[in-house]
Amino acid sequence: MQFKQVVLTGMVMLSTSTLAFAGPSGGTISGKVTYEGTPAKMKPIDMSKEPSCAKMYSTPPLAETVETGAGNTLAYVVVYVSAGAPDDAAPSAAAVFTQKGCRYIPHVLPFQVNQELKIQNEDQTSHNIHPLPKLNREWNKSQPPGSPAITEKYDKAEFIPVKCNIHPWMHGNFAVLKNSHYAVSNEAGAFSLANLPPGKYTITAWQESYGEQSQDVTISGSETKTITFVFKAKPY
Amino acid sequence: MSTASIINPHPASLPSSSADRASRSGIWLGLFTITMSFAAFTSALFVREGTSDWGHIVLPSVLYFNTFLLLCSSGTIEIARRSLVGGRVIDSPKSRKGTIWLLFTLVLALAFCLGQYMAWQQLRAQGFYLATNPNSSFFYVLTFMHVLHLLAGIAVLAYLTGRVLASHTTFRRSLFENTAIYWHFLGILWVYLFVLCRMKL
Amino acid sequence: MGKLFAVVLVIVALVSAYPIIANKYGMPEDISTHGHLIDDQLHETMWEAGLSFVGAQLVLAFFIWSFTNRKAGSPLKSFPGGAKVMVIAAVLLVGTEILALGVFGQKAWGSVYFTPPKADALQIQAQAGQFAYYFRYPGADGKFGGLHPDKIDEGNQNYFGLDPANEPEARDDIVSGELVVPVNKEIQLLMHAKDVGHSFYVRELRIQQDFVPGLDLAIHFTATKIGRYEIVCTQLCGLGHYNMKAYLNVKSPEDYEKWLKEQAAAL
Amino acid sequence: MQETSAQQAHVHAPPEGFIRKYVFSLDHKVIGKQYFALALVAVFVGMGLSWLMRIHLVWPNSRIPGLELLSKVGAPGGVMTPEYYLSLLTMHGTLMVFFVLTNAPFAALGNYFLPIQIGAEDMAFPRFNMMSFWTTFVAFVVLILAFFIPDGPPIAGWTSYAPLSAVGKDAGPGMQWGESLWGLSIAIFCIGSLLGSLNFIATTLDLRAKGMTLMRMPISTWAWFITSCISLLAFAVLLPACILLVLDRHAGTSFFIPAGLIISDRAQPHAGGSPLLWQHLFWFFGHPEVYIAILPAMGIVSHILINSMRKPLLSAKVIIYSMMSIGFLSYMVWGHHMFVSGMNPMSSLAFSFPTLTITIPATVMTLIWLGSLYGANIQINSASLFSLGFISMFVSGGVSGFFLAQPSIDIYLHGTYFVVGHFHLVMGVAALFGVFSGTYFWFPKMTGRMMNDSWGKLHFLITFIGAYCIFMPFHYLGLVGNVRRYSSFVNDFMGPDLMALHKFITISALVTGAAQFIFLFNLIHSRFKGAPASDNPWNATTLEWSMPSPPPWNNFGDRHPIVYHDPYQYGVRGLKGDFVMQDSPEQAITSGD
Repeated sequence: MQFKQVVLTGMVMLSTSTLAFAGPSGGTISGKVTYEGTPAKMKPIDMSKEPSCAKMYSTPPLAETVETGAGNTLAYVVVYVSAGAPDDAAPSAAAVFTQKGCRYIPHVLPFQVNQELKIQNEDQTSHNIHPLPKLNREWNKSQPPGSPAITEKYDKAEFIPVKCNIHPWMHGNFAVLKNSHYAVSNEAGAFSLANLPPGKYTITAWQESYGEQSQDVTISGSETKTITFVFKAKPY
Repeated sequence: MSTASIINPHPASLPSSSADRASRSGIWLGLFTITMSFAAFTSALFVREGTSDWGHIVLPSVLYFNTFLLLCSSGTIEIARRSLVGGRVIDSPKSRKGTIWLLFTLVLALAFCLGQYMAWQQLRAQGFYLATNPNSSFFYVLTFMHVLHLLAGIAVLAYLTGRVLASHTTFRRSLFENTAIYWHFLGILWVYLFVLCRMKL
Repeated sequence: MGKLFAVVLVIVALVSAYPIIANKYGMPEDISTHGHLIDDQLHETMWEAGLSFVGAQLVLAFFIWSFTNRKAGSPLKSFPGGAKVMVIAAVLLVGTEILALGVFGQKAWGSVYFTPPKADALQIQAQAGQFAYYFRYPGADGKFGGLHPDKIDEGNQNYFGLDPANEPEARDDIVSGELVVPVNKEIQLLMHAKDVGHSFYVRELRIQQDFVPGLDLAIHFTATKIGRYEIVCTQLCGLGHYNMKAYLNVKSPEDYEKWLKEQAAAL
Repeated sequence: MQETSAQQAHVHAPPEGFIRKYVFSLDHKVIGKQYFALALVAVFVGMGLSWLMRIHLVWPNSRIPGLELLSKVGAPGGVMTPEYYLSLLTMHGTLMVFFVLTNAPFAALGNYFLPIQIGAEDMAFPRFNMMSFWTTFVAFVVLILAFFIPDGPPIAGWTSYAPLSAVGKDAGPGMQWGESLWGLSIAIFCIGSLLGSLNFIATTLDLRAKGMTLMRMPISTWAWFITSCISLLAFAVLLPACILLVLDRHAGTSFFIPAGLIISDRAQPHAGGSPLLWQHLFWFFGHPEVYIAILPAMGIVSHILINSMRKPLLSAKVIIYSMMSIGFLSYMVWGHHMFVSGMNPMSSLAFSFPTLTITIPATVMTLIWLGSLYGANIQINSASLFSLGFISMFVSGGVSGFFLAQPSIDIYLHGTYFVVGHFHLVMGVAALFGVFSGTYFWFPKMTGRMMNDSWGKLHFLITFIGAYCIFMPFHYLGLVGNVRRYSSFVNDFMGPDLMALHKFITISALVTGAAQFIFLFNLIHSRFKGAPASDNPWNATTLEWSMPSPPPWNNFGDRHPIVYHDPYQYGVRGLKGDFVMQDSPEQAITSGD
């Protein structure tokens, strides 16, 4: 499905960007996110209310709150260094959040505190972006087709659910993070945090409906450590 | 001369009677308006009573005492009115008596406000705040609106007392009478509200 | 100028009436069992209102034409009969009109609100929320799961706040963004508002009913024609109000059963 | 307190200094003008908003140059967002209903001419009068503030239905502070109107000149009097409603908000409230409000028609009684706004009957006006044209009300453009025609100069035709089922023919709106450059014409007018011509009155 590709390219871009920003090459933490148990079945989204979007799909797309891959892998899991790394300055490149076919691309968008966030609407209908932060300032803006991209910033780190008031099924997530060491697991559940200077890190994995898990990892030299996160899946 | 007429100074351009009549209709219209708005609150209460979360609150006991105070003030202002408006000259014994009763009324009024404040405190002490349940909401709203109107009355009373105490000034009889009417009305209104709260809340 | 105004008035009256008479902007075809009563009522009223509109405008125009800036000395006349005639005319004409319309209207109104739904009416729950409708079918067990607002999770397609984990009867509830109904079968729509006031309006069905938060209402109707019709919101409900709509999909009984099976399978 | 102010009024000397003369003036004439000016500002703002809305409707998502300056968030890049459309809609409705249709025909013209027409020197309580204007002014400022707060104006419509209006920011942009400003503004407005109405009634009852019996009062005065009785009741109910609304919004109470609402994925911390309660309270005010707007227009129009017909109405009494019965009935019909609101269907029928019954007095009045025209000698000028136009508009708007009064038809038409067309014609345009008529008629008295009649006629023609071009098609759209309050039409049934109709409406609106600048220019130009007016340019009979134009600060000077006749002694042989002034002792030689 085209969106999968877009998402994946998005991931790649992100990981490369993290590479690009790295100074001296350091260690790498890579691994896999999986689940055990039976996850909730993702139902097809009924977009009949918005024909301009519905007609973009041959078969109705599925909800993305629990995105699984072959071999019980979990996608859209944000893996990041929650402790052990200093806060980084925000990169100059903007994180881009796109509304296309009445869905959010990517479904989970990680970016840094005070990094520019660029939201664009590629649909023929008005969207309404309503992030629901707890720590940051809340805003709620509509974006008619043809109006310029919305740019915003967040100055506190948190995971922010994003919704479109006009299209109830549209839900996404912002992951506002303190440092540049983060990744989002892909279809295969794979992630990789590169260029970690030697030290002791707490690595945290966050999934929107399963919550957070953490592991401590110590990196010495330029070694590559492999870790796995296993989430408990609930059928309902 | 330290004598001052309390009766109407007969303004030049208009027959004073019509001005007095106007102010009299004015006060009655005002009372009608206030009645209507409290009727609106009441009907809101009746509608709200029908809904699921309608609870119950125990009215603070001080309210009974407050009611007594307000009714007394109605009496005192009546005495004051009779002796003052009747009298021709400020420093006649009759009007001096009236002045004292007027001061009495003021004291009672302030006491009532204080009492209402205590009532709110008692209710808060029980853990009933404005938003706790519809009953407490209505209690605070109704009593507060009533006190608000009472304060307006107190302002006029204070003004009148000032006028009377500082002798050789004149004020119009009808102002005094209208204030008395307004005051009695507030008393009746309070009794109504009290009974309403007693029955419904 | 007076005469010019009179002419303008005539033109305005006739031009205004034309699209109605020519039925240029007609109501959509009625697909309900009760709708014809409403339509008759509306046409009846249209005749009476239309006639009084055109009549009054023309009379006004005629009087303005003939009684403006008359030459000096032309005598003032007074309308024969004076005010009495007017009052009597008004009371009689309008009074009877009111009674007539009142009686007929009651019939049409009653056909919607005073006739209870049949025992075998098909129950469907409709939930209106900002800014979409969702419809719920009880599923195989014929029982609706309970509503738990705290369980609502739109990103995860749980629009009603069902609790399948703890309530088995919720597990087979079919939730759809389209109101799919079998043709010629009475439907009882159980109306529930998730957040603010909304409304359920299907022009072809001649049905309009508000969703009232905290007050679950029920309406019933029978669709008599297979097809897909728009359901729109007519109660201002927020920024997406203009885009709050869904479809009423009237299917043949067979297709309806087929659709139900597909939905059940997708669960 | 009113007493002292009354006292002030009667002994007040000619006001000294700018502030006392023009700003905090106690003079009912100045206050009337202030109301008029406020309404004028409000009406042009409101009209501008309607232009923006119409343009956005027919050219959706097009860039409207300059709109971004009004609100960056509301119109990114000049493209109007759905919520900003609703903001404009709300502000348009609120401005027009409260600050134009309540202020202009009632507060403005009433303030100026009611005391004069009954031969009083001033209002009964000039201080209250001044307060009521400045209260209204504050209400206006508070409302307009909503444009300038980051949150933007509210989006709940002028009816502010709960719970949308009561839950706060989760309900959408503008609902955090904008809606609170709305509630505050309306509450303040209520206080102003209550003071004003109280003043009107007391003045009419007690300050009438010698010989001015109630039945000798001009119809306009009667209209203002009845209107003030209505609004004294209506606003006394709206005020508590607004207080409860504000409490729900900021004090966490639950008068209008039920339990278990999830808005923007957030559970609302309220329980048990009743949304219908707000609708009942609001419409108990809301429907009489319609008559607060239209009744003064009826009175003004009758007053002016009689003068331009040069003969009395078939019966002034019948008109007055009709207005009374309308005022009375207006309190039994509010439920006809709630036929499909989930109210008990039985009560819908109960509300429908008195609603239909209102047609009777309305028809009576129309027939009286029409019948009186027969055999008259109508003097055509801007004033009389607008009065005649009023009749036409009143009929057109009235007949469409006949549909909406019936619950069964309302099932289909409720919430469509049919309703929009109906109330704009009967409440908006008709009432404004009354105001225009009154302005052209009384301007000479207010300023001592005539307004330009040719411009007035041009203004009338464009406005009359334009109003029909705008509001008639609304009815057709409604019959197709075109829903109102949509910021753009995404519905399948909006075919090219309907959009063409919408385009036509928009263009008509732009043209008609532009024509109003003719009026504005005429108003300002004539104020300074207009031809000087005599004391009685229209050969009219009522008291306002027996005083200099413009009147002195104390109206009748030291003279106390004495009234000898019914107000409308036209078509008689008097000393000055075919009329006899109300305060002239001469006996009219008349062929029956």
